[in-house]
Parts: sequence; C-alpha cells; structure tokens
Amino acid sequence: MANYMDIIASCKDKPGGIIEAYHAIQKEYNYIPQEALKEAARAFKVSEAQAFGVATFYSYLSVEKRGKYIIRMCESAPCHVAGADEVLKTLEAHLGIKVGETTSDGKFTLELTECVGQCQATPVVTINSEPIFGVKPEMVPEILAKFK
Amino acid sequence: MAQEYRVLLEYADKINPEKASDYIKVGGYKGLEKARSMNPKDLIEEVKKSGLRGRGGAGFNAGMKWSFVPQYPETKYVVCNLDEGEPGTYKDRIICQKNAQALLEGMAICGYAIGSKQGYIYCRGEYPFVVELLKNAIGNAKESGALGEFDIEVRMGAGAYVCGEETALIESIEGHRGEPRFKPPFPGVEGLWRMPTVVNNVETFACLPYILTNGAEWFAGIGAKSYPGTKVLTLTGDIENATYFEVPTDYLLRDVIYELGGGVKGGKKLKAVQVGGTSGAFIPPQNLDTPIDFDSMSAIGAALGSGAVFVMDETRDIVDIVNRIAKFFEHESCGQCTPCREGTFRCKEIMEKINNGRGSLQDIENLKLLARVMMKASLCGLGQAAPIPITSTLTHFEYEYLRKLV
Amino acid sequence: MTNSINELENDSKCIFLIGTNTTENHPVIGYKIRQNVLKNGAKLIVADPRRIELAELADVYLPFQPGTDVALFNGMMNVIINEGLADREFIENRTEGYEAMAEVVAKYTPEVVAEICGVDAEDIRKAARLYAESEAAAVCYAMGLTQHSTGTDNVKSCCNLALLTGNLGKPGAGVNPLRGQNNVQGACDMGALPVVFTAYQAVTNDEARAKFEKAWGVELSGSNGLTLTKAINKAHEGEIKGMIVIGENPMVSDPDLHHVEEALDRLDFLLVQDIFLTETAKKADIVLPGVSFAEKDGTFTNTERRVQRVRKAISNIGDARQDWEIICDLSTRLGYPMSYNSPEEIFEEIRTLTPSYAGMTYARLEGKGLPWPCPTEDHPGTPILHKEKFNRGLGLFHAIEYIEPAELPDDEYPIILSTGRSLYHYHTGTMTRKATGLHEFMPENVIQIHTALAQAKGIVDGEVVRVSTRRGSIDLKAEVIDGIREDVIFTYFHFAEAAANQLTNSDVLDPVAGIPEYKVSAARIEKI
Amino acid sequence: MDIKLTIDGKEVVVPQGTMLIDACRQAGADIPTFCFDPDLKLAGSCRMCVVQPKGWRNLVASCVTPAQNGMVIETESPDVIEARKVVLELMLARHKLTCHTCEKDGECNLQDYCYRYGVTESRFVGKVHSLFKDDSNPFIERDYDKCVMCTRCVRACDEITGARAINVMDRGHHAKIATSFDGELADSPCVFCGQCIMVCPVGALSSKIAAGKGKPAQNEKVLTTCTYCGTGCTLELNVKNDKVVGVTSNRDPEWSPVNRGALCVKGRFGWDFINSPERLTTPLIKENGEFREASWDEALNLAAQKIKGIKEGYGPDSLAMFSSARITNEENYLAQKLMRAAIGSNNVDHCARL
Repeated sequence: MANYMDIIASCKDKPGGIIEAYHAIQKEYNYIPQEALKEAARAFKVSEAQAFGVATFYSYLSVEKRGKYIIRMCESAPCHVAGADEVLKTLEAHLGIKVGETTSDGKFTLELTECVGQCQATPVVTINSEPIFGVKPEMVPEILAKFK
Repeated sequence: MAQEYRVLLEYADKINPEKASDYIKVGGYKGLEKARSMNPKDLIEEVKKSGLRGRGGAGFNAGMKWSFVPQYPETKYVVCNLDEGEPGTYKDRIICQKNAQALLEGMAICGYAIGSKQGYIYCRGEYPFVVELLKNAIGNAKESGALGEFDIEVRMGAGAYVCGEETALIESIEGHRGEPRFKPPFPGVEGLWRMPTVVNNVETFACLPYILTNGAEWFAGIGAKSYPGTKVLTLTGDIENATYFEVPTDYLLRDVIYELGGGVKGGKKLKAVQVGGTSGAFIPPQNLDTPIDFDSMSAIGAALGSGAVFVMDETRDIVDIVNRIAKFFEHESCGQCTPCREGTFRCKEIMEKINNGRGSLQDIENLKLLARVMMKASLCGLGQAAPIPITSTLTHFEYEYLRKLV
Repeated sequence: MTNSINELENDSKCIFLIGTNTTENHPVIGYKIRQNVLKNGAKLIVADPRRIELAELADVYLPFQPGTDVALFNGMMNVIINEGLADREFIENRTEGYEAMAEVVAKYTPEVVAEICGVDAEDIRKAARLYAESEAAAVCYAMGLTQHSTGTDNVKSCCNLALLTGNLGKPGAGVNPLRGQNNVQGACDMGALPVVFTAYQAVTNDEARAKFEKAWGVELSGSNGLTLTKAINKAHEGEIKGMIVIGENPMVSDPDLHHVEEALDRLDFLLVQDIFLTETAKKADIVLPGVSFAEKDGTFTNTERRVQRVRKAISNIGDARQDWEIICDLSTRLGYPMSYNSPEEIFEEIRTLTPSYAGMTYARLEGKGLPWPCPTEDHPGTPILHKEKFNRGLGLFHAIEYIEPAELPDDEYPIILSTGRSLYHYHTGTMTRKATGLHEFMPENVIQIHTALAQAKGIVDGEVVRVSTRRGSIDLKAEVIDGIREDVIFTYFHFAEAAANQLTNSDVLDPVAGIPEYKVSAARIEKI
Repeated sequence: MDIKLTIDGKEVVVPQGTMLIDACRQAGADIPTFCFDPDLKLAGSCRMCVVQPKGWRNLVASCVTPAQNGMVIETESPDVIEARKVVLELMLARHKLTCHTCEKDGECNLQDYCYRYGVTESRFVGKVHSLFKDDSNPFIERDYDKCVMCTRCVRACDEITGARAINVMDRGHHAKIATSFDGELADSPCVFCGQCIMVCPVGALSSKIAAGKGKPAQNEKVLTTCTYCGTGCTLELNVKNDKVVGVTSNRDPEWSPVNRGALCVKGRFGWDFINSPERLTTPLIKENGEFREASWDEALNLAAQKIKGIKEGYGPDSLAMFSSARITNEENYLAQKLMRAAIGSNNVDHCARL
C-alpha cells in the first residue's frame, strides 16, 4: 500500500491538486484517513478546516472508513424508472446492510449515486467505479460473487 | 425520413481516439493548422460567423464568449467542461471515446484565439476510464507535435453535479469546494486562478476543427439557423433504441423518438419527454413537432440543454418521477445560497408528501411559490433551474398531482 | 513603535519578528501580520527558539539559540553589506558611525554566526536579503529581545539593521517594540521611571528640573532614582525601608522570588494599592483598594504611542476609591496637597509639562485618539517617527560585539530555561486567573519541552516533572512538543503557585536598562 | 468615472464599480442583509439583499452586482418582497425560535426582518436536523440550530483573525459550519477571539461568559480601551444595573482605530474578574500578621504617618515606589509627582522591564 505521504507529495506541485490527491488516497485506502487529510492541508497550504470542507463537499470522497468494494446504485430518473429501487432492495438484502453501511467483514460498502453517465442500459450499478449495466434483481448474487 | 448527420462522430469506432495519427489520417488537425495561419482576431470572427453556440446550458455564442477575453494579462486558460452530470446524459463521454483528438484540437484552436497556452479538461469523477483515455490522447498528440506549445491537463471531479456550472468547475480545479461564484466577474475576465478563462464543453470544442476545416458558412448552413450544427443526443427511459445519435439541430423531437429512437418501448403511448437532462422541462406529446434547437425548445418552455432525451410512457407516474428529481437537486445543491439550499430541500419534502398521498392544495401553492422565488433569486443556474421539472409538470400534468392529494 | 500598528497589515512588505510571539502576546497585531502575509504576500522572517504560530507562515524561520541576538543581527548586516544591499543614500545622509559598525560586523560572517546561533548560514543570508531587498521592512520585537543581560545591545543592533537599510521614517518600516502592557508606554511617558520626568525629561537636567519645580512649587531631587529591580536589591540590603506599590505584583513578576520575598519582609513599611489581594498585597502593612479600568476615566497610551480614552462604565466596587483620588489624598496627608476635580483636569496639567502631549485634549482624544508627539492643538499627531530627522539629528550606528548570556548551560544545568506569556493569561494573572473562562481554559502552568529531550529523559506528555535552576525548583506538568529547540525549555510566569520567577536570575541585569535575563537561565529538568 | 442610475424613482450618481447595495443605500433604500459584511469578502449567498433591475429576468443580489449606467432599480417591488419573505421563511423553517432566551434578542437580523416583512411563521416547516454543537470550551456557544449559513464566521476567522479554524462541511441543506472533522474548537486552531460572535447576524454564536447576564441589545455600552496588552484595542463594556455584564466591540475605525472591532480571547472573554467576589472593597491594615478592615481615614493617616517616619528617619531615598503599567496616564503622573514632590525621591519605577 502506498504511503499517503508519498501520494500527497506526488500531487503537491499541482496547483489546486488537493482533490487529485484525495482521489489517489482513496484509491489506496477507499477513504481519506484523518492523518492523510491533515497532511494534504499542510502540503497544499490550506487550513485543515478547508481541507475537510473540500473532502465533505464531494460525494465521491469519504472521510469515513469504507469497505474494500464500494457499490453504488444509481438512482437518477432514468435508472429510477428502470427499477433501481428493486435492485437496491435486493442489494441490501444480500449484503445484510442498509445504504451508507459497510458489511461486517469490511468487504462491501453500499452507497447511492446520481447519474454515472451510462444510461444506455439502465439501471446501473458501479463497483469501485466499474459500471455494471442493465442490472436486474436476479443478477445481484452473481455480481456480488465476483467480488468475494 | 430524417437521418443522423454525423460530423463529430463520423469516424466513430473507425479510428483510435487516443492516436493523433489516426485522426490526422481522416483530416484531423487541419483546423488547428488553418487557425494558426490566421490572425487571432480573424479567427474569433470566423468562429462567430459560424454561429456556433455553446452545447451546454446557456447556448452562448462561442466566438462572442472568446471575444470578451482581454489581451492582458498574458496568463489565460482554456477549460473544457467534461462534467456532464445531467442524468440521462453521456454524449461528451461518447465524443471523447470516439473522437478525443477533435476535442484536443478544438481546445488548441481556442487557445490560439485567446492567447492561452494551457488547457484543462475537467472530467467528472464517474469517468475514470475517460480520464485515462484523455491522458493517453494528450500524450500522443503532444508527442506527434500536433498541439504545438499548447498543453492540456486533465483534472477529475469527485461527484458534484454543480461543478458543471462553469465557475463551480473553476473552483473545483482550484481545489476548493465546488461552489459557484457570483457573476460578474465572468470567467472570460476573471476565471481560473483569477485569470481570463474560456470554459466550453466537450461538444462545443469538438465542433471547432470542422468549422475551421470546412469553413464557417458550411457550419452555419447545417441545421437550425439560429443554432447551427449538429447535436449529439442520448435517448433514455421508455424508448426502443436507448442509445446516442448525432443529428442536425433542426431535427424534430418527434423524429428523435419515433424515427431514430424506434418509438416508445413496447409500443406504448408517450406520456411525456424530458429534454436536456433532469433540469429540463417535461414536454407533453402535443409539443413533439418542435425542432430540437435551442430557441425552438425555449419557445415551448423547454431547453435543449445537454441533449438528453428521457422518454416516459403512458404508465409512468409523473409525480413519482418529479419527486425523484427533487431528491436529486436536494442532493446536488451546493448549499451556498438560501433559496437553493433550503428550497431544494423543502421542494423534496413537499414532493415526497404529495407523492405519498399526504399532500394538500396548499402544498401545491407552496411549491409554486417556492419555485418562483428559487428561479428568480438563486445564485446560480442550479437553483434557478431546479424547479423547472416541478413547474412544467404542474402546467402540463397537474391532474397527476391532484389525484394524489389527500 | 516608530511606526503604527495598521502599517503592519497594509504597508509592510517584509516583517521581521524577533523575540515576539505576536499571536499570543499581541494577538490583534498578530492577526494583522498574518493577514498581510496571507492577503498581500508580505514576506515574513521569524527568529525565535520556539516555532511560534507565525513561524508556520514564515519565509525564513530561524530557531536560534536564546541570547545570541546580537550575533544574528550582525550576521544579517554582514550579508547586507557584502552583497551591496545597504541603503547607501540613507547611510550617507541620515546616519553616522557606519564605519565603526561595519568594522565589527565584518567578522560576523554567516558561517561564524551560524555556529553561534545554531542556525543554517544559508537561512541567515536568505533572511538578510528578504529584509534588505523589501521596499518597506519592519522589525517587531518584544521581551524576547530585551529580557537579556545584553538587552540594550540587542535593541541597538536591531536599530543598526534598520538604519543600514533605510528602514526608518517611512510607512511599513520601522523598529517596533511591541509593548506588553496596556499602559506601559504611558507609564514611561508620564515619568514613572527613576531617571526622567514626563516625556523623558531627565531629572538630572537642571532646566527640566527647574520647570517641574516651578510647576509643582517644590524643590526636586536631581539624582537618579533606583530601578525596580535595584530597589528590591536595596530593600534586601536594608537601605530601602519603605515601599509604595500601586498595581504591581513583584512577588510574581520579579526575578528570583525567594529573594523578592526576603526583601519585602525586611521593609519597615509596605503600602500596596490594588484591586485584588495579590501575592504582594499579602505582604503589605496597609492595603488600599483601587479600581479596575472599568471603573475609571483617563487615558492609556498604547505601543504605537496612541493616547486613547478610558471611560468609566460602572461605579466603584464597595468602598474602593479611584486611584487618583487615593494618591491625592495620601499626598495631601504627607503635607503636599493635591486636589483635582477629574482625570481631565490632571491631563490638562500633564500637557503643560509634557511637550509630546501638549497638543492633546480630551475633546481631541474622543474617537481615534492621537499618537505622540503632538506638540500643538492643531497638530495631527505622529504615526511615523524619524521621517525627516532623528531626535539627535543623525541616526547613530553602534558597533556592537556579541556577548554571551550571563548564565550559560553547564554539566549541572545543561539546558536553557526561557519564560514568557500565554495567550490565555496576562502578566501575574491577577486579573485573568479570576476571569472564569480563562481560568477554566488554562488553570495551571506547564513546561514546554522538545520531544527528543523528553524521550531522552523518559518524560511523557502530561507528566509532572521538576525544573530546577541555581535559585530553586518548581514542579510542572510537561507539555511535550516539537516546536521548540531541543536545548530549550519554556514556561509561563502567570502562576504564583508554580512561579517561573522562583527560577530566574536576579543577579545579572542589563547594565543600562536594568532588565533581568528572563530568557536565559541555565536549568535542569528531571522526573520526580 | 461616475454613472447614473434610478433607484426607487430617485436618480443617484455613483462612481463606476459601486455595488448596487451601496447605490441603493445612497438613495435611502434600506437593504436587508445577512451575509454581507463590509469588512469581509463578498459572498452574495443569503439572497436577502435582492433587488429588481427593470427589464431583467431575475432578481439580483445587490451586494455583488455592480451598478450600471442607466439601470432602473426597484428595491421593494412585489417580486423582491416575495423573495425576501420566502428567504426568511426558509431560514425560519430551520431556526430554533427561542427569542425569549436568546442573547441576540433585539439585535438579530432574522428577528428584525421577520418583523419588517410581517413573517410570523414559515410555510415550509418540515423535518429539522438538529445541528447544535455541544462544545465544551468556556467561551463560545455554538448553537447552529439558529445558524442561517451566512458564513460570516468562516470569513471573519479567515480574514480578520487568520486562525482558519472553521469552514463549511458537507453540502446542500446538510451543509454546516465545522472545524476539521467536526470537532470541538479547543482541538482546532481556534484562538477564541470571538470575531465569529461579532459578525454573526443571528444568535448562533454567542458568549458563554456573558450568557444570561444581559442581552447585548439592552445593555448600555461604554467604549473604552482594553486593560491587557499594549496593542490598545478599543472595546465596549456592556453595562446593566451598574455591573459589567459583557464585552462587545465597535468596528468603526473612527472609534476603534487600532483593532477595528477585532479582539482577542482576553479582551472579549476576560472581563469578569471585574465582578470577582475577591475584589478588594475596603482598606486593610495588618495587625499581628492578620488583616483587618479599616476606614479610609485610618488607613491613609497610618500610611502617611509611616511614610513620614521613614522619610524623617532615613531620608527620602529610603523610600521607593512601584507605579503601574496598568493604571492610567493621569494616575501615573500623580504617582511620580507624589514620589518626587511629596516625598522627594526619584525612586519611582514600574514593571516596564518585566
């Protein structure tokens, strides 16, 4: 696992690159640990409060620990009319968690998302940003099995 | 029968978008070459003459926008908006995946016109693979020398619809919360890092090489007079062919659905179509014979916007969909200004109440009042447009609301 | 201050802080410096053994060894002269004594100074360049510069630096002592000093004395009096028999408290006038209750020489009386009648005897106040001193050699103890420790110690440790931090029950100013 | 260059670059604001100051819109009033309405504007998320259930004090003011200067030290100079029933030349020693090692007698006086005069060196 110090150092010459740094940190940690956020504030010469304000503004960034695989169910209108609610219920049932929670084994976190721009085959689920198209409730076990 | 007219997507899947050489083989980078042979002033005139208008929300004349950029200071930026967050929209992704080099060439043309050597592409966080593609495409173009001195950096958004607003986008590139700035000053004068900045979206930039190569008159002659060129549309919802198309801008909405789209899915009747993404108006079937261009859509109280076409069949519950849309805006409001921060939240609450059968006529009145003030008094386009799905459905589909009231 | 406070926010292009933890001890001035750096990009140089808050924003931070100030200044001047950054025109037209100074400074190359101060030679160069190349560079200092056995030398060196670069008499520049107490400037201006009457008119000057004798209608002594620290020593020796103490607390504020206590015990008579029964008041034979600033009218003079109004908000508490009335009454009973109707009437007398205050009236002070000198009623006051010329005409360079602090670390006391103030308390804590919020937030003293030193000693954060010097020992909670030199420990002097001044040195004073060396005591820290 | 515009039917001339809010105020219009603060960067976000430029589709926030030549502005058109009322109702819908016990009662913008526009209740009351921050610090109360998200506190923290302790966290309706990781102020770079309280237009931020002692709006305010360090900040002592019950500050540079309203923790929160029960209220004379209360006459006569005795016995230079860097100029003057003229020695000093 790359050290967050190194990750931040690699971005710090980019003006305004704190969001890039956050992306890179999340790639390693799946969230932004407190120490990493503090270091990012130092490196980009912003206050910690501002660094925190930025991290909490964007829905892809999280300051709370998340699972290894982040499942995001799109609930925007095109997915909504294509049955996103049913897929979500199935996901919750199979994972045994509600939206916003992480499975006890730390494997999956379930989140909602707005449109991910893959509306050619709705509804869409992404797992660690990889889109899965035209998801039907009955496909859920098979999809999850791939990430076990 | 109306047909697709492919300009930006002519060589889709026939060339490798990452490779400048592929693109050059089909005539790429000729536009930039021509641009560079011109005086920047003349170049801006040429773009103005083409009638090219922004393919985002505001439909502003691109050449005009560029002409506002002052000669000094020397540091200026060209920023490409690839934060297409309007639900049901993915046309900028398609343009990148099929013809990324045209985008790069377009940005370089703009850079030459305004005297900027640095471009940024702000790509939404949902498209990490597009970021990779673009980085490779830029690397390849730089290597080939096609871009000359013009540099482009890709920055990735992180899940904020509001960053599609150009000043919020600029804030985000600067590493801040994506909160829109008040205007003036406009980005053309004071944009990225307070330097003059042109922000256009992918589709707008991608038109430029073709305008330069084929001439402004050629472009001005395509589609609707006041909004010439082509438009890439994405069809979603209850439609047979849920895919993308590139059409001239005088194309009729009816043809989009019934010709290219193959009609409503399962042969059902159409109830409504929402154009331009989630902030667009709901259009009833009686208005289908409207061309898709900016001004024609405005005339029926709608907007072409991003070119998303969301089709709803006769079985759909309009109030439920609008409720869902209200939730979208509540989630995406940046929270800066009072009408939007509180208004989107209360709109969602009231829509939920109505959708759950607990609403009253007073709730509908409150909704209308709220919508009016949000549209007039919000700081940016998000808050101003957020109530449109509500107001347009209250106009055309009021009975759907009334039948859900207590 | 030669210049005014708001110039530090708006006009200074470079600010050099030495021996001032501005954000803690002059917070509002600290805000202004920070804003100038953050908003206008002013350059900032910080020299302090502790990595104070403003060091985080500094372009150059010099964590130099306490007491090596003269060496540091000389080193910077060495760079400025050698790199041709001196302001030749200013030196030519407005100063004298340059050659002698330059000769001394020539020895202090950055490398030599780096060795003395324990900082990087390159940083000294960088600091010198930043300061000298700025259009307007201000030096600000506080007790970190002055509370040394070489305090006067330190200040003179500081002036040398400003003279060398022409940083006097213009906006944003200047030599700016940040004074620690609300009216320390005023107390000095008013002649509450053993050698001068108001406005620094020397008691040894016959003309001045004659003026005051005439005004006061009594013959006056023409020999210099004793400074506070000397008076304590003389009391200890039995030569001073009686003392009047008004609103001071030497039992906490003075060096070597054991010595102070013995001195006060030996007095025949001690009169204390205060608002609380301070540690000093407890020693008194008679205590007279005065009033706080909230209960009085008058004027304070701030660090930028601005005379401002103090306005009475509430009545005297209990049977307490206005301090000026107490003094008048006592004087009258001593056979020298004093009678005034109001502080304003006193001020009217002051301005007849005090040239720099002559143009001020209460009516003119309403609102913004006036910075002295303000010699006439139509004079607008003087925010910037030395614009056209210096008081003595030409600015005088002093050739100053570096002298080591009096008490250096040795095997027995291997580290340096330095003392100062916290943001949350004020001086001897008489007021702040009775302010509920401040007391709750910072109820007790701590000793700051570097992580490495703590580790070497096996001391953990929060542990109570013993700090000793040749004067004594106190037990303090350790605050283990990174932002301090490894060879320095720091504590606050607000806390009577864990009084830093039990540890400080009263033997060595600056020979001119009589200031104690609070910033350098050889000390030892150990686990209990 | 000057430009001309019409505001509520009145023609006004202002320099180019003037914001509409200033032009409107010049025309005598009373423009309500929450986020606007002349000492801070513009936000343009509360939308309370909206006005109607003739011929424009939308209302504009007058605080961030430059006046243009020939503009015709209505500051209280029906649309403007409707928008302001809705803005107020939206704020009210999430506002903890405890005006009766609120420190800001009487000088609260929300209260004043609701009164002005007759907003008695909100039509948009719904779900309320409690945002009250239970912060254990002894100085600053953070009741974000009253917050209107004007962000003046954030800007004051950044632009006046420079502590940069707080910012906005999260977004949309859930956005709120927070330190990093939404912790307590004591764990942040906060220096408890209370500039955030000074700029807060409502009761979200208030002084814990002054709480319950007197509402600032009802207190008499006496402008004076701070008693702590040598900066010389101007502050306002709040007085009620002849008692100091709080400190506020005046931001007008004509009255607060050095600090322009900014204070530090000691100035703003360190005033209640004035009311300490430990204050000395009567002269004390020590007898057999114990103090006893005495009358002024007795104490002063005894003091004079002792001083005279020493002077007569050992000469004036056997006496010394420590005057004070905390008392006034007038008192210092008299003190040294007493020492020099009444006693006859120059042995007078004070703690300038300590």
